[in-house]
Amino acid sequence: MLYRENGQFKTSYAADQQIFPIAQDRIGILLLVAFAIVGVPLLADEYLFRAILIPFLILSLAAIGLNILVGYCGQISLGTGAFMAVGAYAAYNFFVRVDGMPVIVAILLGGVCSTLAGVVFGIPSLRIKGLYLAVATLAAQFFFDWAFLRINWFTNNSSSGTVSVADLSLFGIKIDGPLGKYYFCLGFVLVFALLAKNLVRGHIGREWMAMRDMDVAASVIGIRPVYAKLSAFAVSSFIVGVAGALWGFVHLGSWEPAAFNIDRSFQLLFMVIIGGLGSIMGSFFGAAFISVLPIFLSLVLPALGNLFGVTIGTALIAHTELMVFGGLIVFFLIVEPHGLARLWSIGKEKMRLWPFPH
Amino acid sequence: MAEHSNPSTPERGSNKVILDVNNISLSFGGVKALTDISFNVREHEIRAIIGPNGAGKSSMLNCINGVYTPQQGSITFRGQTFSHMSPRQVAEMGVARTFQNLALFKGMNVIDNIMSGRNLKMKSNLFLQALRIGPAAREEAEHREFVEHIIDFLEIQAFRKTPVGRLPYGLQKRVDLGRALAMEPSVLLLDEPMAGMNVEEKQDMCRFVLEVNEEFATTIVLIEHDMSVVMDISDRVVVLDYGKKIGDGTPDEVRQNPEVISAYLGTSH
Amino acid sequence: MLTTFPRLMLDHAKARPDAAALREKSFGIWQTTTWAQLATLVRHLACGLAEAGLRRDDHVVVVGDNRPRLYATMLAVQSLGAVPIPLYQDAASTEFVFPINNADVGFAVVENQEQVDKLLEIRAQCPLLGRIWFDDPRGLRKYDEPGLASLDALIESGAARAAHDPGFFDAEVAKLQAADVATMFFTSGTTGNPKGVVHTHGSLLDRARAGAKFDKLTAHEEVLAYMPLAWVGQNTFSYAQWLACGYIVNCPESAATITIDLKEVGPTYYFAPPRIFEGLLTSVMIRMEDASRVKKWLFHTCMAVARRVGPARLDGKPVALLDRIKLALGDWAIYGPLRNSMGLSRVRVAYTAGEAIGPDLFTFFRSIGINLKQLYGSTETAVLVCLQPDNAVFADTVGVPIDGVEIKLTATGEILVKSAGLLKEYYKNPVATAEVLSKDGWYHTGDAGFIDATGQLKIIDRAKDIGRIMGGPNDGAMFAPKYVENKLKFFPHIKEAVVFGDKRSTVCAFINIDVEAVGNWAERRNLPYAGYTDLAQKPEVYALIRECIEKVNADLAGDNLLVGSQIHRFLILHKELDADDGEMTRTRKVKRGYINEKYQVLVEALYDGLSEQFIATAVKFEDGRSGSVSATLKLDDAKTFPAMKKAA
Amino acid sequence: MGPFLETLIGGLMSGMLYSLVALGFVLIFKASGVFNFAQGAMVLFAALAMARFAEWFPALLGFDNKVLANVLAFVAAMAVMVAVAWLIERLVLSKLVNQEGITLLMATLGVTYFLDGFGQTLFGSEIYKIDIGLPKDPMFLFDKVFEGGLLVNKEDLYAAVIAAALVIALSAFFQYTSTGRALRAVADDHQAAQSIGIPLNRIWVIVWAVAGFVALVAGMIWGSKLGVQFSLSLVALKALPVVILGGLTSVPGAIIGGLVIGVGEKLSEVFIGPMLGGGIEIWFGYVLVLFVLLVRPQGLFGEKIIDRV
Repeated sequence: MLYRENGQFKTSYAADQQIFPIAQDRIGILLLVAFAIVGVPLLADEYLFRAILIPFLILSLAAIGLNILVGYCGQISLGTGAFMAVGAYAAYNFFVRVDGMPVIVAILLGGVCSTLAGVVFGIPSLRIKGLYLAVATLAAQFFFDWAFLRINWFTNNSSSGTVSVADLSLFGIKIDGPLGKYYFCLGFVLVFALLAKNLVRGHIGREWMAMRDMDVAASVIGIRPVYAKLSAFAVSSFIVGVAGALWGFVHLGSWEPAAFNIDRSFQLLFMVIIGGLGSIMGSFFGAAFISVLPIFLSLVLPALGNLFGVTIGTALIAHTELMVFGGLIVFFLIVEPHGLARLWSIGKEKMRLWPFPH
Repeated sequence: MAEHSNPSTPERGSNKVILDVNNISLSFGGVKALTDISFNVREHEIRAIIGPNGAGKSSMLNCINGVYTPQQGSITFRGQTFSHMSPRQVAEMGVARTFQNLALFKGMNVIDNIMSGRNLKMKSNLFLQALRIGPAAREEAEHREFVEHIIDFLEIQAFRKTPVGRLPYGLQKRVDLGRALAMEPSVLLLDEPMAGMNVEEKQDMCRFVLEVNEEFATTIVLIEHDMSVVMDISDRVVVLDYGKKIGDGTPDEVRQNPEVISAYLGTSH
Repeated sequence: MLTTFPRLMLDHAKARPDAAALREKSFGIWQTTTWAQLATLVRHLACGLAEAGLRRDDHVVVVGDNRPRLYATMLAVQSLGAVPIPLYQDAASTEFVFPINNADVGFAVVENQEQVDKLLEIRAQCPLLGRIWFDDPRGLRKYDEPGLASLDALIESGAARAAHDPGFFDAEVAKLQAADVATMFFTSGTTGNPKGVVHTHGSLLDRARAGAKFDKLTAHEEVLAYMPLAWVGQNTFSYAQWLACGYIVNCPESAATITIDLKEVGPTYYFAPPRIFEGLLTSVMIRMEDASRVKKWLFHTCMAVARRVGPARLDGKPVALLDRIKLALGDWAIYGPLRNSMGLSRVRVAYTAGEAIGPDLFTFFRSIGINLKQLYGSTETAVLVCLQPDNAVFADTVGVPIDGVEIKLTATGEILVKSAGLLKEYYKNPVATAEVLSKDGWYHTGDAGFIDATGQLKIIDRAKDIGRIMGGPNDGAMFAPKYVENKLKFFPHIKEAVVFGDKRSTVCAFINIDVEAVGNWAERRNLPYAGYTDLAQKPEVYALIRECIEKVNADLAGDNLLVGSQIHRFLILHKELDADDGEMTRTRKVKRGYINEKYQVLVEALYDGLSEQFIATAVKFEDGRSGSVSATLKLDDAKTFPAMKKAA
Repeated sequence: MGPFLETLIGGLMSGMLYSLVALGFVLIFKASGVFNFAQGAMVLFAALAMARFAEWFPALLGFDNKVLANVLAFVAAMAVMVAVAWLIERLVLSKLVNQEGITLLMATLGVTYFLDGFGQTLFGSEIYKIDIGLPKDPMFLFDKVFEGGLLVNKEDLYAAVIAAALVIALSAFFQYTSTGRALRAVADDHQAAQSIGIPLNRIWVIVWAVAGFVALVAGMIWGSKLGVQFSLSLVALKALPVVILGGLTSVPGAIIGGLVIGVGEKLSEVFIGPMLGGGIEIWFGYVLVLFVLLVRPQGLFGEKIIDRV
């Protein structure tokens, strides 16, 4: 309905291959980014930043990372939390042990360590497929849970096992207020989203998808499974690691291994599946859905209770949340197994064909 | 068209052997798929492998391009002899193939499927790709142009951005061929390129195969069920039956071969 | 100001060397040829042709779809003072024989293998045809016929010649005069051999400029060239006016992708015969059929508003505020998207011509804000004779005479035209020339019509087709078959119609139903059918068509002149009329006489009042095979009305 | 010597319980190709049901007979579990046929969340006891054989025995009943099974019911051992490596895998753990599996995966 594509012809391949070939889409995305940079700070209050926006951004980043592995390369991983943890703890150690270490560098180095871990635990994927691999990745989850709990070196021998970072700053500017943190995360997310998109639409992305869709055919056209899969693990866990570092440094400030336990892994997997496998945009949708839903429920359920004059105990709320959450997940998988991204693209097609049927 | 693309024009099938299969035997856990198969392929010829279902035709191709490793035997390609090669090595030596039951990348559109055939030729590293600057961007554009030539050649311009899953079967077969052509192969293995096609689709595919063979001087090894097609376009034919070679020669010779007749021509069709 | 096509091209190349002249969708993107590049290309082609021995006043046939290098070839040929003859690329090879021999053609430049094959087929019959060049070498590398070469080879040799003889090309172009012959079009006449219509640079440019001035065309127009260059209409819009205005001509990728390409380009200046617009409308309607209820409702409500006030708005007439708001909403919800989906949202001026267009069809496009207008002209008059000005557009007129045109009507109502854009002559055919060109420079169009109250020209029919009813109640009444046929064809369910009645007491008609439209209609009534012939003979369909015919009759009864042309009996043909079977011209005009002979039995059966009649006909299929279609056709009567005196 | 044997036996016995849960996974995966992550939640759910019923019935019906209470509770819980299993099959999985493995996995994860919430909403989220009269006192074996004998926890012993009995029973059920044969047919080839007139849906419901039953027994035993609480649902995570080690589709695999990992855990914890700072049994099973898979990608007893072109 909103699309006017006449005259939008392409006279070069570069123009034809850009991320948003349609002008209306480019405008839309620019407006969105502009809103995120200018609009949101004007509207959001502290709670919104701390409880929703910042977690959403960081989890989107992690989801993008996971989506590269699961959605694009077709390698199931249940160990994402662990790689976030590696990122967080590695960054922490660089940060506290090397004095004068800039935050960004520390975070990126965290990502690098996570990459290494990812590659090591990705090696089995060369022989193992599907559910077997999924369970194998749990090994990483439990191993790192344990390691960061029991091996004090990682926690800089902090007595409580809890680690914390303070006074983050970027080029001398302090990142303490929620707004600063928001921008910090937003920056990371935008940059990495772009880089990730470039990768998946480049030839490495095609190699990943080829492995995912038909690995024999892929090898016959000369794609090396080793390289394709491990590079996916590497890129994926790098991004995930960075997200982990952000989660620790920016969102939590002080944390313990439980922050990255298996539930986190599942949560992220939900995000990519409900958001849409093999879609960068889907990662954002999924993150929004999964991270906002519980908050939404925790707000709505008591209200509902009061409506019927019942005061709902916190325990009951917690349980109802679990139920509704689980129920919605199932419902979603049944109605749209391909996730929100699919719904989005269908909607877009409808708009382009309007008023004709899809 | 027909009279100009006569398969047995003199310069075809110059007697130089490009691919030589020596005593290949292959079995899956006791089940013998191929027994002591030998045949050769000459530069620029169209070589057909025929045989009833389960004769081991596809297995033969899988051995040639390294998907399966035969227990015995070796394959000589351009004078180099190998007893085992990884599919990657085979691809690098310029052998491409299409698949009997479509093996397209369902999640991608036509362009990307064919583009994926160019991956061996795309060199820019991860970082350049992530930033999509300089060489990476240039590379994408250059190879896209090459791919567009294939799309043009296969006459699928109207579908270049359609997800392959949505294409009719006949067109998917073309894309499959396109992906193989994108590798600029010197030897092209076709696994039943015309299976399950209607008459026009078969004619088109025949045309493409012949044109590939002529325009790009590509050597073609083809498995096909449709005898008329095989006898029409191939220079020499190998006949397999239960994993054994029972005939080898020009279409006419094979037609005469009594063993072949009883095993194949007589029974099927 | 007198000039020539090549000189115009060079002027553009000098004035705006890097501006786009031509675009072609090939290999997935719109490959651009700038004026400078075009100039070089033409220079090399011309030198190459000269090398090959092309001399002034020689003829060269150009056959193929719209391809930049074929455009360049036309220019190159003209640069040398020789004459390009564009031929229909979809014609059968035998149809090439006459033009080639008639014009003593020695050289041909064609698009691809298909055309080469056709020319090679007829080479024996065309001894003079010595050299053939092809644009696309696909599939031709094994051809070794003498004189056959690729355009690249020609350009190469030309480049060489241009290198060591740089002055040559410019000298040749300088020699060229506006009065020199520019192009020759072969009109597929309804009878006999085609005639070569000879046009000079002056004549074509005179009209091109007049038209451009009339519609204030600029160098920024975008045009999509998808009709054959052999058709004078396309030639005017994408060649003559292209060079006159220096705008951009876009060539589609292939026949299969035209709709996509049209959407991408979004032309600003658009020209198509009615049937193209008909096709667009039909597909819109059919696609809306399976839209959701809400969308359907929205569509029909918006279209109702549009039909009511849309054209008024387009004509700049005052529209009530409420309606303006409705239109704005409709534009956002429906009209805009529709224009976009048809690829017409950037259109500033659109023309239709060639045959009469149905009022509903015409108003549909105007109502959704597409400035569709009608024009009157022919090959002999270089198309642009009468055009409808913006804000004065009617479905049943064809516009006012534009700059440099004089019009007068003979006693019999035939339209005579005088302008600088008239043909020079029919090639090697002084007799025919004399028939149409009077000493004092009037061209006899052969069309009957009159200037109506609005001062616009109105066409009734071909003058020679106008007949008389003899005997019966309307003895001596005027019989205007084309006029009636058009009225019939305006119904979406009727694709073609042929009416007979000259020198007879009553009028009878052959009908071709529109398979797509009627098929759809049948499906919605879940009426099973197997192909055209079966569908055509369904009693329900007969009833449907009878309704249409009776509407037309009622309409005719209202017109004193034509009351006698009402249709008494009709039948629906068992096959679709087809140019390949010689029943129509390439421009899809029915050959009434030929059909009359071919289907004599049916005509007689109609007049003998039979209720059915068996007929078997030979047909040619697309792939050239021929077979026969036979059926027993129902013959049916239609209600006619007494003349009703119109309130004066 | 003694400590080693004690650990070994302890390992074997807890391994037996792992196999019991693992069995639940295998059954369902074999028959319907679903990797049922909700098995753990079902265990918790069953245990909660059993524990609470055993409290409620005496109160409601006013009797005071532990055995009767337990029997009634068990039967009631069984009924509940069958219902739950049936609902899961009907409402969730039958709607997801022909979806990819990962989608199904996620669906069962969703079910897990739901059951955890639902169970605790119905039965409360305190820590409850299941007392089926397993003796808590330790006993000494082979005190003849060597000094002081081996200290063995009787409860574990009984538990192991029950588990073993159940495993045998199930194997028998698969081998000798017609339903069992049908099940195996379905497991081997859905189409074929359907074509010879085996009603897939019914089979699947049965399988889920059996899985529910297994979950109940496991829940009962673990419950009486550790007390019934949320953490019980984590036994699923314990059982995962077992399943994979044994090979997703193999019943004996599940049993042997269970024993191997049970023993491995205990031994590693006792003899290697201290060097690494303890608590390594959390990951030992997984890392072990990882290495096994590198050698046998389909697990110890799983069917080999050959992909044809």
